[in-house]
Parts: sequence; structure tokens; C-alpha cells
Amino acid sequence: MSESATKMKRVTNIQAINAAIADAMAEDDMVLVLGEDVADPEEGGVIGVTKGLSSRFGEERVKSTPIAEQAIIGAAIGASLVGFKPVAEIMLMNFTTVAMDMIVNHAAKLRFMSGGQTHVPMVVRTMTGVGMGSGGQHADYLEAWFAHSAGLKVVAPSNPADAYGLMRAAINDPDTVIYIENLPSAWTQGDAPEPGHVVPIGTAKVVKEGSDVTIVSYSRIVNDALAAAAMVEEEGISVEVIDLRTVVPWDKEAVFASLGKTGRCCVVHEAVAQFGVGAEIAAVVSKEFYGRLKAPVARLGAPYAPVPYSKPLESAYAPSARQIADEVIGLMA
Amino acid sequence: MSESATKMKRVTNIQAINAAIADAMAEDDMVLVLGEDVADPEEGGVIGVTKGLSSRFGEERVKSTPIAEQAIIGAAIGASLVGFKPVAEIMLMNFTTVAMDMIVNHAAKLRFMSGGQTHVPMVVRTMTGVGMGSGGQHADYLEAWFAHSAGLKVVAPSNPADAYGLMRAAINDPDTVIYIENLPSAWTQGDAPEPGHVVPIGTAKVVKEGSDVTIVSYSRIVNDALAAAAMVEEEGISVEVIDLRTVVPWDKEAVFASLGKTGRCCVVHEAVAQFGVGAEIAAVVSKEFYGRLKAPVARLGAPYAPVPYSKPLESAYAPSARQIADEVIGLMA
Amino acid sequence: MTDNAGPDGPTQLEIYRRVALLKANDERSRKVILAGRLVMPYYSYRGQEIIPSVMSAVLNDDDYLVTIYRGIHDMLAKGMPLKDLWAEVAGRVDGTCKGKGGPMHLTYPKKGIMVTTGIVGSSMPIANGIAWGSRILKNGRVAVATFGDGASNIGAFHESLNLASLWKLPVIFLCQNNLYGEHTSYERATSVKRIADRAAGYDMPGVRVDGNDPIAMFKAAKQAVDRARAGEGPTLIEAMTFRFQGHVFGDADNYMNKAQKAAAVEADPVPIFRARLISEGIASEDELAAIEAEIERQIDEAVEFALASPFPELSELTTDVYAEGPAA
Amino acid sequence: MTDNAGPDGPTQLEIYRRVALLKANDERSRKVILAGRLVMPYYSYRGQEIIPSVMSAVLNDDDYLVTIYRGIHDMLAKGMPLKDLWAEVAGRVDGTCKGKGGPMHLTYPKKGIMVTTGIVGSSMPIANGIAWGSRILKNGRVAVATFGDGASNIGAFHESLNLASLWKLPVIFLCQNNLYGEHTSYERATSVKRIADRAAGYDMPGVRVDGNDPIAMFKAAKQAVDRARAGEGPTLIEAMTFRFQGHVFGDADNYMNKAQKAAAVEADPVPIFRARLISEGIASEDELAAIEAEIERQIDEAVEFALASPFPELSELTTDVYAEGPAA
Ligand SMILES: Cc1ncc(C[n+]2csc(CCOP(=O)(O)OP(=O)(O)O)c2C)c(N)n1
Ligand SMILES: Cc1ncc(C[n+]2csc(CCOP(=O)(O)OP(=O)(O)O)c2C)c(N)n1
Ligand SMILES: [Mg+2]
Ligand SMILES: [Mg+2]
Repeated sequence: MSESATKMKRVTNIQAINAAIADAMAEDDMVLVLGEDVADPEEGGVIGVTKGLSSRFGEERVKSTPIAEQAIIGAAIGASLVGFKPVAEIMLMNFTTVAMDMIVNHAAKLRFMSGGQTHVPMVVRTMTGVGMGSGGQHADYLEAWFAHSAGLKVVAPSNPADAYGLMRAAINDPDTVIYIENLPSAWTQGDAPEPGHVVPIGTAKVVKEGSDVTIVSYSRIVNDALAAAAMVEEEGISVEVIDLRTVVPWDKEAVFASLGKTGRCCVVHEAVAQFGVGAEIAAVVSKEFYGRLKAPVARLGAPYAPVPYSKPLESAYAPSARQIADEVIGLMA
Repeated sequence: MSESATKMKRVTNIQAINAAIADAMAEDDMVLVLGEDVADPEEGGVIGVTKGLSSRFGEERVKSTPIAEQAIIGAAIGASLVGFKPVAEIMLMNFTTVAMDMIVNHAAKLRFMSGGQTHVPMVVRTMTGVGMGSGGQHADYLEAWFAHSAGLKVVAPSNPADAYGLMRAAINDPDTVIYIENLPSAWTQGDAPEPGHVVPIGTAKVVKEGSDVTIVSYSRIVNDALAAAAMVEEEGISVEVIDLRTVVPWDKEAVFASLGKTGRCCVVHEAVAQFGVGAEIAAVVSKEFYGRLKAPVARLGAPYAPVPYSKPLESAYAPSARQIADEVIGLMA
Repeated sequence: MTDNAGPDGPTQLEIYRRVALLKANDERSRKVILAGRLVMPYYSYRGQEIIPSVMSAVLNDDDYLVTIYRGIHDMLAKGMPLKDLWAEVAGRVDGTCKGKGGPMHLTYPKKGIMVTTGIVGSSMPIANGIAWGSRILKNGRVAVATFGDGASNIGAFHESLNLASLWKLPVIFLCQNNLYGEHTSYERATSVKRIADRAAGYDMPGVRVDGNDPIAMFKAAKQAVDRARAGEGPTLIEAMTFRFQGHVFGDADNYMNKAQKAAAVEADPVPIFRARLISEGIASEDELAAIEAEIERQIDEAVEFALASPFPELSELTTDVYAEGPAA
Repeated sequence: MTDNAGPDGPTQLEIYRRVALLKANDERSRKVILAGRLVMPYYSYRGQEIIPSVMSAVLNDDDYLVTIYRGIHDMLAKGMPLKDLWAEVAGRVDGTCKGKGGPMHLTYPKKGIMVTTGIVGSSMPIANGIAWGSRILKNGRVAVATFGDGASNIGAFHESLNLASLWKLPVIFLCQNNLYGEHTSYERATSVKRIADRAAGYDMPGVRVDGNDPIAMFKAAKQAVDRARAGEGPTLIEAMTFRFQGHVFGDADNYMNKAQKAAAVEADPVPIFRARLISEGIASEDELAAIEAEIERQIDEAVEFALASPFPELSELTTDVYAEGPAA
């Protein structure tokens, strides 16, 4: 699967991530994979993201684990400490709640607490996002927790090519990277990455240029931001859409450059708005552009509530393209 | 201990919290206490916050537990579901990392997910704060995580009287309240509360009036904010200090009222600044007071780093009165 | 203090009534999904019907249950009404949770169904607290936590069993060992031959029982419940069974051992139980057929009721977050 | 595959050298704190010296250790230099971690001391990963995770032992059972009589041994290490001992059983071991006195070195957070 993905024209996010891990494993024996169901006897993961890897690289390097997230992250940390680059899967982001000690008290801090003697170059892959009809415990975006925990990096691609490039960068990174995959769009296709394509961590991308309003976003919802941009374009509003790709460290330079043009900012994410990543961006932007903004910074995120099950509620939970468009229009008022 | 605390003139935070729990237990048989070392055979807690309670109310209502934070919070949730009001201790805030599933996926969400059929009226007491020389895993302020998790309330008193009043309110609250105690100031004295004194959740207090700059803060560091206010007063700057006391839901009305006077805002907390509670406040204030602020909102918090051990570093980790004062002066420039 | 009698005839018939309901409901669920009338993540329990049917026959209505995503069998057996259940999985206002919880979070305190969790292992710590509360109130109620074999490897299992044993709580840990945890087989995830043997590590009775055998299951359940009610503390029951479907309805289940699965389906406990009831004269073919027909009728009614029920208003997005309504 | 011989004379003397170092260092630490020369949270290990002294005599220099806040005995035994250690607990730049980790997070990879954690239970999951790495690299190194009796009740213990057994990892779980976890006695926290018995729940050998008896401890440690190195998998060792001081230096320890404590102090394993070395002719009083004097001298030197070492620059506050330096 992996070799072909970069030879195809269009690939899914699953194929892109699979190819990135496979290519990294082929290049470097120190790259490992572990997590629930990740090996091929278990079908290479619940949705097949790691399919083929254990058959190709062996079950010593690609290990299915018991349902035991502390043990998973602990094993990844330990292997990291002796030179490996493990890619650990926590199936869904809500399950990181049972592994927060390992991630935050250990992975994030060992470099600092050891005075630089050790470090933890692991990647924690985890999926999330509303749309699967799974209710309150399977779809939270918790990137704000990790962003608040110094020592971690956080990335969240919106399309297959970036998914590939960020995975390659994450595996090579000397520190722990939380790699967030959007589950409902896992099967969505996009342009295939070039083999070996790396998206440096910390670099945003202007996915659409514009001059009136800057939308700052990341992960799947970037696509809704693009749709919103198209909607308002018809009303004569020119929107620039920035896909942060990396939440920590976020690309201030790119955001500031865009705001220098537009003077209007709308931050959009799927996570709950309150105390979310958007708050940090809004706070920094409001300060940096004090007196230069043409409107207050707008923030869009999920309501202050758990994810609901009922379809109409679930569909209304994350900001929609329409809501984003309305917010943008509001900024122009 | 408890009965006397509200009869004394000056009490420590420990005495105030102890008295609040004891008074609540005396009034209501449904109030329970559990956690590591909390019963009297274990000396009523590592620093004695729950001393005397098991002797007075019995070991069925005040239970020492194994070191098993998931079991602790789980037991508290279960008891809550059948009508009790448990006060569960997670000794230090960093240890909530092993209980996040219970707190965030369950306690915070059961009311919503059950469509209002059940609810979890528990209090989670937890201590934290730099100053004990305990290094990277024992002093983090993680209130931003809980604040980002809808369904929880979060309180953090700065003095014994509020500690008493917020504990009484938290125990009576129909939802889960994260009750944050500052460890290094546990033995600090303040005016004693009136017996039965309740500080309603969600109400801030103007602890010092002023007209030039509003400092918004909570927990121990409010005291440094007051010291900073005194410092700059000498330079002719009049500072209003707001002790939020409740982080969720935070008292916007009180903050807005003050900013209506001052037009300048400095948010101060001990937690890491980046992606912290201060970001939310700054974002909201920047938007609400767009065009009416006399300076950009300032945020002060710990640096983006784990808590260091070495004394000079530890002392420099949380914002000092001097730093707060400088920030305030900066706002006037 | 407990005798070792199996269930008498009427009790067996009562159990079968539940078993038939569960089986019919599972089959209908898959049918309704396949027909496109309902979209939901569905965790089939087909093959595991005997366990909760027996357990609930041993429990009182006001005893407590904490169950998991794969727990609709547990809930139906415990007495959740079909209409409320179907309306909930359809996401409608008439559902147990007004449609806000869904199939993984069905809740029905009227019959003691306190929590349904989607997080592996999390039923156990909560059941402990309910049991603690029961004991303080001296109301004689016990709490049952159900979970899977895979869940026996997560930390919460360990913490919960230790606490329950120390505190002598009136709780039953009911492990439904269906030999798979998601795509992973028992042996690939669990280091010990029998999960029941882990009970010794908590000085707790642990029993492995054929969960597909109503008589054996009844004895084990009765003993555990009697023990709990008598204040003698918790029991770990490992009830052996098998999951006839993949982890979630629709998955390809290539990871399952074909021969093992075929053998399990061949040994489907439901028709075996049914045939025995007839051969032992506990019920006639006609009686059972009538029960089954009535069940089908009730399910028909529930499905139609559910699909006719309205969806919740959008304002429900922010209600039930706090007692007082929307915050922050 | 392993014989069951105890340590020979030279090995015993080697062990004693460590034991004496550990005991002297603990006593000096408390003295320095009491004198006000140093302020630090100090978790005394007095009474537990035999366990790590033996364990490290069985290990190679490049074997791995993951230890806990109460672990300075483990680290010294494993070879952490006194000067680096003292400078670290004094928070100075010459410390193992430039003063940034402190007594709860001492780290010294040069001797395989990979992590010191302040979170109960967290040594075990990490040791597994190190052991996995060793096996992939086929370097023959084993990993030891030490932890306390209290830690045997937390989820991470369970998850780690299950994984280690399943994966047959070259890891040793060394539980130092000092009968207290903070203020809570063993019986008030742990449902099972012997922690070692929990090993059966993971199909893993579990052995309870008198950790204060160097011969018994040696045999148990050797067997576990040999087993791990031979690729036969993990072992749980429950080494019985006692903590002579309160949980953290300075606490009132009224929660400890006075008689039990007096008896344990009476049976102080260090003088007993010392006397036996002399009575069995392994060493003379003079030799031991010389060793002890030399240790005192080295500690003197280390303390003075540490207190003369400068504190780190404030810029260290934000270095070592990421490889590239400050972020966000
Ligand atoms: C903490 C956590 N980790 C992972 C998952 C994903 N998951 C859902 S069900 C499941 C398998 C559970 O297997 P088992 O306990 O045997 O129960 P069964 O589904 O067989 O009834 C997994 C891994 C989860 N829900 N929670
Ligand atoms: C997860 C967690 N919970 C609680 C604590 C607080 N705590 C520190 S040491 C300790 C006792 C541990 O006892 P034990 O495992 O027996 O080790 P010992 O201190 O006796 O060596 C506790 C409860 C912690 N550090 N981590
Ligand atoms: Mg299973
Ligand atoms: Mg101990």
C-alpha cells in the first residue's frame, strides 16, 4: 500500500499517513509502531491506517497492544529514551484521558527535567472529530490541553499531502509530537504527496489568498473555511485562508503577514470555543495588532457542551461553512 | 478543629477548608469525603486538611483510599449518581492526569449524555503551586484543561474566608466542581469566615478598588497582584484588583464593570501563559472592549516550560509582584 | 449461606423471555440499519444473550447496572423499555436521553441503569461508588459492572477490584469474555489463561463460568449477588461467550478466526436453550412461539414509535450541561 | 538455567560497600537538611539499603533503571556519582540535570539511570519500553523498574505487568514493600496479602523475598535478571523491607505503628549485615571501618562541591523544553 500511495494521483488521508509511516520505517530501522489493533493480524488498525506495516517490517517493530493506553505511551517513551522513534496510536483522542500522565508529566518534561540528557522523540497519533454519530465520548478535540503543556508539539493536517508531510516531520522531530487525525475525513481524497515530502513543523500554509479577512484554522474544518470563503466571495468579500497545520508552535509570522494585509481575523476550530486554541490566537493577535485591527477578532468553535448524539444536533455542533461565512460577513459590517 | 475555626479571628486556609467540609458534613449526611490518607488513622491528609473528620463522622463517610485516582473519582461519581455529595481529594493537581477520563469523559458529561436524568454533584479538591521545591511533576496549574471541558465548574480561592465560602458552595452545587487549593500558602492565615458563609460560584470580588488598570487574577497569586498594586500606587497608578475566585463560570460582569472604569486590563495567573485561562479572558475582553481599551490586554503567567527545581529558577517561574507591577506600568506607558 | 440450586422452571422461562427479546432486538437492529432506516454505530451482542438475561433475573429491579457501548443486551434485560431505547438510538426526543446520549450512552435510572460508557474499563470505578452509596444507605441494593475481556487489561480494572475488595463493596464485576477486544483476540491481549484467576490478586472470589449455559450462569450470578447483598463483598465473574459479529456492525471481521466463529455460531446458545425448555417440559413450542411473536410485535411498535418521534430542538445543544443551563 | 548460589565473599563485600554508602548518604542528607545547609523535599530510604545494593551488584553498568522519588538509594547503588547527585539535589549547575530536575527527577544515562519519576506507578510503563528497545537492539541489557507497595494498587502497575508478560520483555519489576504508602499502611491500601501473588494474574513468576537479607535478595535478583537476559520474560519481585522515617523527611509519622517501627529499627539490616561479614571472615572490622571512613570523606567532598557549585542562569528556565530552544 505504502509504496503505491505516493505514485498515485489522488489518495485518502489514510493512505497518505500509511505511506508516510511506511516510508519512514523503510528509511530508518529505529522507527517503531504500536497501539491497539495496529498489526496485520488485527487488520492494521480499526480503519487500516497501519495496514501492511507489520507484514512488511515484522511484528517486533509493529506491535498490537492490549487496551492499555498508559502501557502504550509508557512503552513508546521508554523506547524513545534508548534511541527509537516510536509512532504510538491512541485510537481516539478521548482515550488520551487515561494516558495524560505519561504524555504530560513524562514525555513532555523529561528533556527539561533531565537537564537535556534525555528526550522523547515519539509521535502520538490520535483520531477525533464529530460526524461519526458516536456521541459524547468519542469526538472531542483536545489539542488545547496539549498546547498548554510545554514540551509537546501539536500538528493537525487538513489534507492527505500535508498528512504525509507532517508525519514525516513528526517522526523526525527530536521531541514528542501529538499528531491529530480527523476521523470522519479519513477516507477523503486529496492530491498525493511526493515521496519524501516533508512539511516542516511550525509552518502554516496560505491555502487561499485574499485581502479583506484572514481565517486561521487547522484540521478538517479548514475545508469548511474554504467553502465559507467561496460563499462570501460571491458577496464581494475576499478571504485569505490560513491552514496552520501546526498548532504548537503556531506560525505567527504567517498569520501576522496576512493580517498586515487584511486587518480582520477569524479563528475557526472544531474544538469547544471557550478556553480553546482560538483564545490564544485571538489574545496574541489582539495585542500584536492593537489599534490596527479593523474589527475585533472573531472566534468560532463548538458550543460549550459535550458532543451530542442526535444527528441534527451533531451536525450543528461544529461550526459550519455557513456560520463561518456569517462570521466573516459580520467582520466586514 | 472545625467548630473552632469559625470562632477564631484568624485561620489558615487548611483550617478554613477543614471547617467548611466539617460544617457541611454536620448539616448533611449525604456529604462524603474520600482520597489518599484523608482519614484520621492516616492523619487526616498529607497536610491535615481533612483532620478530625473520620473521627467525627465515621470511616464509612470519610474513607482513605489506595493510591488509585481512577478508583477515587469513579467512587465519587458513583456515589453522586445515587444522591451523595462526595468531596474527593486528588492530592496534587498533576495527579489528575491519571483520572482525566473519570473527570472529563464522565463527571463532566453524564448530565448531558443522560439528557438530564443523572448528574454528578461532586467536589474534586486538589492542591498545586510552585514554591515547595518539588520540581516538574508536582506544581502545575492545570485549570485551563478543566475550563475547556464543558460541564465542570472550577474555583480557586486566594484566602481562607473565600476558601470556606467556596467549599460550602461547591458542596452544594449540583454539578462537579474542581476546587483548586494552593499548596505553598495552605498555612497562610487570613480573616476567619462566618459559619455558614457561602461564596456563590461565579462571583468575583473587587479586592482593591482603583481607576487606572484592572488586574484580573485568582488563587494565591492574587496576593502578589495586591502587592504589585501597592508598588505602583507609589508611582501614582491606581489599580483595581479583581479576585475571580471562580474560573468557570468567570464573572464577566464584574470584569467588564471594572474595565468600564479603567480601560486597561492585566490578567495574571500562575499557570503557563500560553493557551492558559488568561488567553480566554484576554480574547473576550479584547472583543468586548474593542476600540475602548487604552492599551492591549496584558497577560502574565509562567513561562512555556515545566516547573524547575533549582530555587532561583523556581522562584522566577511564577510571575512576581515586581513583574506584575512592571506590566501594569507598561500598560500606562 | 447461599444454596447452589439452579433456576426453577418459571425462572428459566422468565430468562428465556429476556433471551428471546435480546436476540430479536439485535437481529432487528441490524435489519433496520441494513435497510437504511437508521444510521448508528451498532455493537452487536448476538451470541451473548444468556449472560445478562440470567443476571437480571437474579437482580431486583432497583439494583444497579453500569454497562458499556456493547450493552444494549444488558439494558433490555434489566428492563429498559423498548420504545425509549429505540427512540434514543434513533436520536429522538422520546429517547431515554432525549436523543443526546445515543447507543453508547443509554441511561435509565428508573430500572437502575445508571451509566453506559464508551470508555473501556470505566464501568467498574463508577459501579464501586454506587455500591458504596447503597451500603451507606443500607438499602440492600447491589451494583453490577459489566465489561469485556479486553477491559480486564486496563488500569481501571485493577484499581476497581482492589478498592472493592478492600471496602467489601456490594458489587459484582461481570466480565463478558467474548474472546475478542475490537480486532484483537483474547490471547494476543491478555497474559493470563483465565481472567477469573486475577481475582486472587485482590483476595476476591473469581469464577469462570460458561456464560452461554443458563444454569451454570444462574448459579454463579446468584452466588455473587447473594454474597454482595449479605455484605460479604465483591465477586469477579468471567462469563465465557462469543461475539457472532465483528466489533462494530459493518466491519469486515477478517481478523476473527473463521473456524472458531463457525463453531460458536453452530453452538448458538439461544436455540439450544429454547430446545431444552421444550424437551424438559418447561414450555411448549406454541408458548415460546407466542412469546416470540409478541416480542416481534413490541419491537415493531418500538421502531415505528422511534422513527415517528421528533428530533430534539437545537436548543438542546446547550441544555443539560449544567443544572442552571448554559454557562461561560 | 540459573543456579541458585548466593553471592560469594567478594560480591558480598561489594554489596556492603554500596549499603554503607547508601546508609551514610541518607544520614548525611538528613543532617545537612537539619543543619539548614540545604532545603529540599527528602524521601528517606533508611532501612531499605540492602535491596538496591544487591540488585545493582547483579546488574551490569549498562543495564537500565527507572526509579522513583524515593530512589536515591537505587541511583547511588547503580553508580550515580556523589558529586553529581549532591549538586543536583542542591539545585546547582553541576548537578546531573543542571539543577533543573532535583531530588525527584535525578537522571544519569551514563549508568543507565534513565528516569526518576514523582508519579506513583509511572516507572513501570516506561521500563517496559526500554526493555523492548533493548530486545530489538539485541544488546542483552535488562531494565529494572522500582516502585513501592502503594504503587502496586494503581492502574499503571496492572497495564505494565500484562504488557511485559505478553511481550516477554527483559524487565524486572522490583517492588520495595516498606509497608507504607505515604501515611497509609499496607493493609489499609492493598487487598492481597502478598503483592507477589499478583504476578499469577499475568502468568509471570512472582517472588516475595526478605529484602533486608542480602543472600535471599541476591538469589531472587539473580534469578530474575538471568531470566530476563535469557529472553524468558519479566519477573515481579516483592522485596520486604521497612521505611525507618516518615514519608517525607520532617513529617510527624504518627500514623506509623510505633511497635512495628521499633522492631524494624531494632532489626536494622545494615549492622546485621556488617556483623556477619566480620563473623564470617569476609572482611575485618578495620577494613569495613576504612571503607566507611572513605565513604564519609567522599560525601564530605560531594557536599562541599555541591554547595560551592553555582546556581543555573535564569535562561535555563526556558532551555531544554524543546531541542530547538524556546517555542510558542
Ligand atoms: C480507553 C479506551 N481505549 C480504547 C477504546 C476503543 N475500544 C472500544 S471497544 C474496544 C474493545 C473492547 O473489548 P472488550 O473489553 O473485550 O469488550 P467487547 O467489545 O468485546 O464487548 C476498544 C479497544 C475505548 N473505547 N476506550
Ligand atoms: C499518581 C500519584 N498519586 C499520589 C501521589 C502522592 N504520593 C507520593 S508518594 C506516595 C506513596 C507511595 O507509596 P509506595 O508506592 O509504597 O512507595 P514508598 O513511598 O513507600 O517508597 C503517594 C501517595 C503521587 N506521587 N502520584
Ligand atoms: Mg471482548
Ligand atoms: Mg511503601
